[in-house]
This record gives sequence, structure tokens and C-alpha cells, in this order.
Amino acid sequence: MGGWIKEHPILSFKHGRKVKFYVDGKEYEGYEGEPIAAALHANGIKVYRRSIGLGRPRGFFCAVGKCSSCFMIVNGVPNVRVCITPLREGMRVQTQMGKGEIR
Amino acid sequence: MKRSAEVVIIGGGIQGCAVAYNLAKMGCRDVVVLEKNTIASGSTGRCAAGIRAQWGTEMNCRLGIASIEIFENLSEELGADIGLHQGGYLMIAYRESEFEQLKRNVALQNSLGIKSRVISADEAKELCPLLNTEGAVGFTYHHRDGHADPLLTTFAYAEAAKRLGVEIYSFTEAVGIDVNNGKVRGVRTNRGFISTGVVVNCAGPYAREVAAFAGVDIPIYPERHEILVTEPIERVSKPMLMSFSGNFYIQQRPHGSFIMGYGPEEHLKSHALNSTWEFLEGMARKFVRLLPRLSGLRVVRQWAGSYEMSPDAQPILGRVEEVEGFYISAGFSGHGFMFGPITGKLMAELILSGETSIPIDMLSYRRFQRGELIREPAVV
Amino acid sequence: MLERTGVPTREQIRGVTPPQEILNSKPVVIVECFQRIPCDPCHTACPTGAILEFEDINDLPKVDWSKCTGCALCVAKCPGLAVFVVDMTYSDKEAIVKIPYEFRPLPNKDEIVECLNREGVVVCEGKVIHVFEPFKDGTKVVSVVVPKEFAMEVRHVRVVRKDE
Amino acid sequence: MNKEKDVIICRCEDVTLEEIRELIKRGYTTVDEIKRITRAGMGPCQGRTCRDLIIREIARLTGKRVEEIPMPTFRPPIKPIKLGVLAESEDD
Amino acid sequence: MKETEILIVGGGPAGLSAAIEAVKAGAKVLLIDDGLKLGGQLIKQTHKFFGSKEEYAGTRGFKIAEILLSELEKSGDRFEAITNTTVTGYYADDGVFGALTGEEKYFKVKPKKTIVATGAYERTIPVPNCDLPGVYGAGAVQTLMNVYGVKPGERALMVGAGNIGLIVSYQLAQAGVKVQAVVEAMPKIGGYWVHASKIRRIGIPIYTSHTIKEIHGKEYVEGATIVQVNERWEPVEGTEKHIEADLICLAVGLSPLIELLWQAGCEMRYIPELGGYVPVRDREMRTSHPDFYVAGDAAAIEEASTAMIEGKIAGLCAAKSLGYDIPDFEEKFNAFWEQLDSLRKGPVTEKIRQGLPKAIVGEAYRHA
Repeated sequence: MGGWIKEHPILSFKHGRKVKFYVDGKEYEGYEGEPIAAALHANGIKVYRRSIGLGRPRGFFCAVGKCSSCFMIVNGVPNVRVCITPLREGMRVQTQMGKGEIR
Repeated sequence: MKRSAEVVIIGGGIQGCAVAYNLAKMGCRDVVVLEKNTIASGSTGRCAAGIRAQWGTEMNCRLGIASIEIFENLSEELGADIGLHQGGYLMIAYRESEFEQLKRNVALQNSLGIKSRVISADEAKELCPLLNTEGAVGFTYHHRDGHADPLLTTFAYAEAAKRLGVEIYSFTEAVGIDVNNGKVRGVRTNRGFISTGVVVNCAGPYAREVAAFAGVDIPIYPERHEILVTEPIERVSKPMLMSFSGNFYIQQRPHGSFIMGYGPEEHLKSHALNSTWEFLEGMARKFVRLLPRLSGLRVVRQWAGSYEMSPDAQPILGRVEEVEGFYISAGFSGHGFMFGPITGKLMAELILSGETSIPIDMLSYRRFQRGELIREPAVV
Repeated sequence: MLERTGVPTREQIRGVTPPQEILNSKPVVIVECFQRIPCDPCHTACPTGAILEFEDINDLPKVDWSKCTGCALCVAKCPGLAVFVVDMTYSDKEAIVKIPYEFRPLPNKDEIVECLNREGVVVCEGKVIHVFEPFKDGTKVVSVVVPKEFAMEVRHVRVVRKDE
Repeated sequence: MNKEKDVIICRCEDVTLEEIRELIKRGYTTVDEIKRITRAGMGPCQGRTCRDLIIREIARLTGKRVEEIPMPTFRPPIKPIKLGVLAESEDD
Repeated sequence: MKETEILIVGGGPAGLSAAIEAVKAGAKVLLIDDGLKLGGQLIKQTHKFFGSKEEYAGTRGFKIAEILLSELEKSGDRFEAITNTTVTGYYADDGVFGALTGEEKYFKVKPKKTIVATGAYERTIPVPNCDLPGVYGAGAVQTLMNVYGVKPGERALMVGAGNIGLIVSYQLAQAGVKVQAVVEAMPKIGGYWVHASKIRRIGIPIYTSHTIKEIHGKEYVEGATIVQVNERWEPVEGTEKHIEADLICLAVGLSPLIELLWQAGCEMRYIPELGGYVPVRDREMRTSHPDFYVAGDAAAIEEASTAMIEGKIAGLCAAKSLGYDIPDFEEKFNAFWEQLDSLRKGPVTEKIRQGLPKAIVGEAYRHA
């Protein structure tokens, strides 16, 4: 499922450096500087959080940081919009359950 | 729309809806509430909705604790959740003189049966572990203080009133009050005339304009206050944090968001409701100093509301002597929501029997003419 | 029907098809553009003046077939990929269709490909004889040889490789 | 099974189409009223996704034209901002 | 606090064109865009644009962005662009804007004039499970696949046969995604027919008078049921079809993004032909607020070609209102309007022609 596009008739993709990052403790690879959501999607990860009220699965939706669907916990900070937050080496990304906690 | 009613209430905020509900509950069901916009769209819906009994005058203490007692059973009484959270108010003093005053307040409160107390910094940190107590010289706390949802509460009152027969008209603006021979005859609205012998002015920041319809001048003026709210997180802070010298109030609501505000040096005295960046930044600085570990919390919305100010920052309650049938419940100066349940009840008592279960004579608007202003030391 | 299905009708196609004598004489353009939209690159791309100047940019393209050489520059330029060249003179039984192509994989010269009609249905096989990219902008023009009876049907090719 | 239950109108606060229809039927026919009762549109996305849907639903059920339904206000900040970041803004 | 003569909010086709024209006229411009790269929607447009030479017809959208940006590179210090930054609010008391870069830097801007070129946001539809992961806006899908090179799914269902739905279906196919179908509730295809023909011949069916009835899946999208609708938009019983898909792409329309204009108190009108609430403006693209101009999708949902010309008008006129002497102002202004009128002349822009007179006040606003 998903993955990066290897060959495109029109576009050539200039990806950033390949970096490792972690989702709920598991290691994945993505390109530095590109949105976390792009890397998640390419790795087949679609569910980013559980909604506040009904616990419904939520994921990527608007891609422009405007819809609140893609909140995750990134390096311990909840409610990070992963669709517009650039990926960095070693980032720790977690599925967010409900409101999120600050401790 | 009804063409006549026993009582017409102008204003669909907490005051108007609580007066209407209490009237109907006491048997007077031929009541109309006029709201120029929608229920709770004015000051009520914009407020931070703290509720407390930690006051510095006997009158406010009595009203405060009586209101809390009503709040405590209100969800049940009205048949709808009002979002009550009794995490207490944690009052923080940063000056010795202020702490002395808080202690005097506690003594007064205790004498009136309010179980507030002076607490230590350690106890304060137990209540709110993330609190930075630096610079604080003392704390007081009352566990029954707290917060309710102003929107849910007002809608609950409105719905309960409607079930008892009250009519609530949204987008219906009072444009005049007909007075004949010193008696109220009816209210003119943008949708026609309603004849009535009793009008209650619950128009909040517009109370002066509404009183003028009946030829009465009351010294209420609007003052812009600002507020902001954050995204929700799991509960980390139980009490409302409040300080008079620190000039802030901050509360985590049951929903998880933090709501907060402070008073700038000078408030805009108009009906304008623009937000300012000065407040946004100023509030953020206060918050981060107080709760540094929550500096990653995000503001999702800021807005402004009008305090309905009276010259001594105390409500104007009661009948208007020059115009028979004209009543005022306004001028709450920032505390209208927390007093709403009790003043709604008292006003209904006054209208129906001429007596009130808590004496409110000193809150008559005549106090300004008589120069008998009230001095409440416990306000932000 | 076109507005419901995305597929032009036979009448519409007939309306943009050159007369038989021209079709039989040289490679020639067929502009399958049936809607007045603000667009004129087919004209600006044409080196011979065969696609006439637009009075109103919303006009449908008009072709002077006498001037058309079937060079297919317009095929590569049309933003709607609605222009094709048909060469009925290729051989007795076969014709060449020049088709805009923006997919991967690219067909190789002499590769046998599936040929699809305007509804996306495979109607025959064809042999690719030429692939070029006139404007170096990603749009290739694929020349495919098909049986003559399909020359007016085939409008897309699909590369099918067993090993992939 | 009631399908309306699974139609989420406000993603931030998990408000369903069923709840919104219920309120409209009870006479709450402005976005602001529905927002105040359900919190639809009060979340971090500021009602961008749900506002249009609610307006259209009100229009459909009341027969009103969209322009007759009052628009709620658009409050700053348009995008949530960390308090710590705001606090560091230079005071000028 | 940053000060500038003209603040342009949004660096898409309208905003970039406005900047080019304003800088040419001599003004100092600060452009703020929330994307990681400038260009707005242009950077994900792999198709060639329509229109005429002036609007770079026949050139792919992402290439047009490159052209506009290279034009701006010549501006020297009269032009500054800040990306990855959202303008977070307008404070009417003193005319100051808040702005947030990423999540960590907040600053304020006080411009003399502002051009709002914020574009639009994607609408959604209320169907069961419309919030499941795998249901995305068409623009979001374009971002994933055309900007970041991520394959957004294996099998897609497109909802909406306007230009965006048709174009993105084609782009999905180019990225190697199998597009199972395009459904469109209207009885006719709303987008250009050439786009429809293009996807038909590569094998994508288009179902007009069809809508999506329900989305299936537990954790993410697994498929959908589509159904035919009658003239009253009611589903026709018994016409349900199941479509297997792991990606549902919504291209059901755009709404102008105009929060800042509401905050500034600009007069707004609901004009469905233009996409919803839009600001009332004069022919100079000036709103009822003397310091606010508008251009592009924020003014009316239209094409990038018209957005660029509106941007030029707004940029030119905002510069003029600052007092810059523009000798060929009339000539340019009239030429831009001629181009706009010509692009809006055909049958595909009929709705726009009906809507615009309701949004444009005849005379220029007589601002003091």
C-alpha cells in the first residue's frame, strides 16, 4: 500500500535526505523536510489519532494544516498537525488518543 | 408572536433566561423573553463562567454561595447538563496587603458559612501541580467554587422555561417601552407591539439604552474585556487560578481547554468587540509565567465581550420606583453569569411577591443618587 | 451525450474529420474539441497556419487541412490532449495514429501495445513506430500503426509487459 | 441501523449529522446556536469543515436561503498558536 | 513589528501576480504564504493550462509557478516573501496582522494596504464515514502525489466531475493509481469535456447523476456504495453499486477563504455562482474597506488564469492608491480587464458572468 512514486511521466521528485523516525516505537524511513504525513502515508500508516468524543479513527485529510484531522504526538507534544510539520531525523511520532496530554 | 404577556423580559442571556424560568416555576407562565440575536449571544456566551463565593462583602458572599447551591443541583433541576466543574478557586496574593485582605475575606466568608480557607504553597501545588508559585505570598481556596458552561447553562434555563410555557423570541429586538401615567404598558419590538404590565431589563451592556426607553437613566456602560481559549488537553489543573494583583484568571474547563483573561490598564468603553493582539500576547506572558510547563498549549480562539459596568462594579437589582412595572437586573460588572441563578430567583420573587429571600435593597439603582456605593475588594 | 459520458458522439467526430480525399492524401490533424473554452495553444503551436487564428479565444478551433502537414506539434501542445493526427497513407491495410501520451512506462519502438478507443476499451493491437517529445515538457507523441478500420477509433495506447 | 449517527459533521468535536438535525428540528436554526449547544465549530479547525455543512443542513430543513442564515464570526487566531510562542513576541 | 507598503496574503497565482505588478509599479511588497514552497495550488498542477499566451497557456501549472517566481527574483529588496507562515488574524483597532511561521515564530505586520489572495478551501460531503482515513480532499491528494511523490492509494474513487475531479483522476492514473470511477451528482460533467474524454479513453468510467451513499471501512476506507440520483437529488432505490477503493477523493467544490476579510469588516455577499460568500469589490479589486484588496479564488472560485489577471489588477491598483505614479496605468488596467472579459466570455464561464455583477460595484469605491 502506498509507497513513493518511483517513476512519473511529468515530475521528477527531489527528495531530501533519507532519515529514520519512529511511530509508536517502530522504526521507519522518510525524507527529511517533507511533511511527517507524507512519510507516514508512504509507509502505509493511515490512522493518526482517535477522535475526542467517539474514539473514531482519523488521518490525513486537508494537507494544508487547516482541518485538525491529522493531530499526532510528536516528540511528546500533542496536537501536532503532521500534514504540515517537516520530518526530522529521529522524530518520535505517536498515535494520539483523544485530547492528548502535557506532562 | 404573542401580542400580550404578563411579563416581558428584555435580553436572552443568563439573567433573562433565569428570571423567565423562575417566574414560570413560581407559576407565572405568561412570560416572553425578547432577544435581539440568539440566546446567550451577548455577554453571557462570551464570559469565562467562573463561579465563586470568595467575596469581600457580605452581599456578594451571600449571593455567591446561594448561587453555587443552585448550580450544584441545576443540571438535575433543568434536566440538561450544565457542564459544572467544582475545582475550587485558588486565589493567589502577590502582595502582603493583598494577602491580608484575602484573609479578612476568608474570615467574613467563614462567618457566613462559606468554608473557604487560607492554604499553603504546598497545598496550592497539590491542587495545581504545574503551578509556579514564585513571588506568591499567600493563597486562599474554596472547594465549592468552580466553573459551569455558560452556553449550556443558559440554553438549559431557556429550554426549561419553554417547557413551562415561556415564549422566547430570537432576533426580536425591543425598540421602545410604552409608559403611561407612570406605568409600563408594553414593549415595542422590531416585530410588533406586546402589551404588558411588567418589563424586566436584563439587557446587560445595553441595559442603559433599554432603561432609556422607559425614560429612566441608569449608570451602566459597556466595557470591552478580552478572553482566550486553548485547545483541549487531559486535565492537569483543577482550580480556577485567580489573582487580583497578578491580574488574571485561568481555568481548565471540563472539556479540557483552558480559558483565561485579564484586565488591561484601560478598557475600551464602548460596545466594540474587536480582539486585540496586545491581549493575546499579554495573556500568553502571564500564563507562561504561571504555568511554564504548559507553554506548548495552543490558543485556538480569542474574543471580546462587554462587561456591563456600574459605577461601583456591583449589580443594579430591583424595581424602578418612577415607573411602575419596570424592573432591572443588570450591571453585573463581570459577574452576571455566576450570580444568574440566584438573581434570577430573587427577581422572580420580587416581581411576584414584592419580597426577596435575600434582601437586595442596597442594590437598588438609587444608591448612586444617595451616594451609597458598595466597595467590593475582591475583583479583577 | 458528450456532456454526460465524456465520450464524443459519432456525429461530433464526423464534424471534425476531414473529407475522405484529404484523409487519403496525407497525414492530417483531427481536433476533437467540442466545447467553447478559453484556449488557443493549438493555434499558436501550429507552424504552418493550418489551425486558424482565433477571433474569440473561446471559439472552437478551425482547421485549414490544405495547410496541415501532420507534424503533431499541436498534438503535443493541446492542454486538453484532444488533438490527434491520422495518417491513412501508411500502407494498404494500416494507418498511423499519433497520440499524446503522458504515462509510464513508455512504449519502445516496435513494441506491440494495446490500443484503446474513446471509451477506454481495447479494440486492437498496434505497433509503435515512433515516440517523440517535441516540447521537452513531458508530453510524448506516440505514433502507432493500427489496422485502417481502427484509425478513427484508437485514441490511447497501453503498454503491457508480461514480466512487470 | 441509523446511518446519520456515523455522519460526522464536526471532526474536532465529533458532532454528528443526527445531533444537528435534532437541534434544527427543535428550532435552533442558526450556526451560532448549534455551535453553542454542540461545540461544532469550536475546535481547533475553527469550523472550516463543518460551517458550510451546517448552513446547508439548516437551509435544507428550514427552506431558508443560505444568505438568510446569519454567519458566525471568524475569530483570531486563524491557526492555533502556542502560548509560549506568543509570550516570546517582542512587546511593541 | 514588520512594516510594509503592501502585504499580500497568499503566494498562489493571484498573490504572485499581484506582487509582480505592485513591485513593477514601485511599491514595497511583503508576501506571506502558508505553504512550505511558494506557488499555491500551481505547484501541484501537472497539467497544461488553458487560456492564452498572457496566462501561459499550454504550460504546466508547476512550470508557471517557476516562471512567476523567476520574475519576482528581479525585484531586489522591494519584494520579500515569507513561506511556511500563516497570517493568523487582523486586528482592526490598529490595523495589525498576526503571523505564525511554522509553530515556533510569531510576529506582527503593519501594512498600508493588503491584498487578500488566500485562495479557497475544499468542501466535503456529509455521508456515513466521511471522516475515515482514506477520504481526502482532491487538493490534499495532489499534494501527496505531486509535491511529495507519495502514492496516495492503490484504488481510488473520485467524487465530483468538475475540472478538479477530472484532472486529479488523470493525475492519479499518472501516479499509477487505478481510478475505479468518477461519480458526479449533476446530470452533466461540470469540468471541461476534453478532460472528461481524456480520462474516459484511459479506461476510467464517469457516472453522472450518481452520488456516494456510504463509505465502508473500519479503520480506513475499504470501499463505497454509489447510487443513482433523480432530478430531485434523491437516491434511486436498487441502483446501488459497490466500488472497492482504499482512497476516496473529494472534489465537490471549493469555498473562498476569506476569514481575514470578515475580520476586517469588509462587506460580504453570498453569491453561489462565485462559490459562496465573497467580498463586494470595485473594478480595482478594492473591497469596502479602503485598505483591503482581493484577488483570485478568495474573490470568486474561478480558474488560475483569471486569478493571475485579478492579481495583476489588485497589485497595480494597490500601488496606485499608495501614490505611485504609474504612467501607463489606464492602458494596463484596461488591457487586464479586456483579458478577463475575453476569458470569461464563453459558455463555461456563464455562472461567473451571472455572479460577478452581484459582487462588483459599478463605480470605484469612493474611499476618502
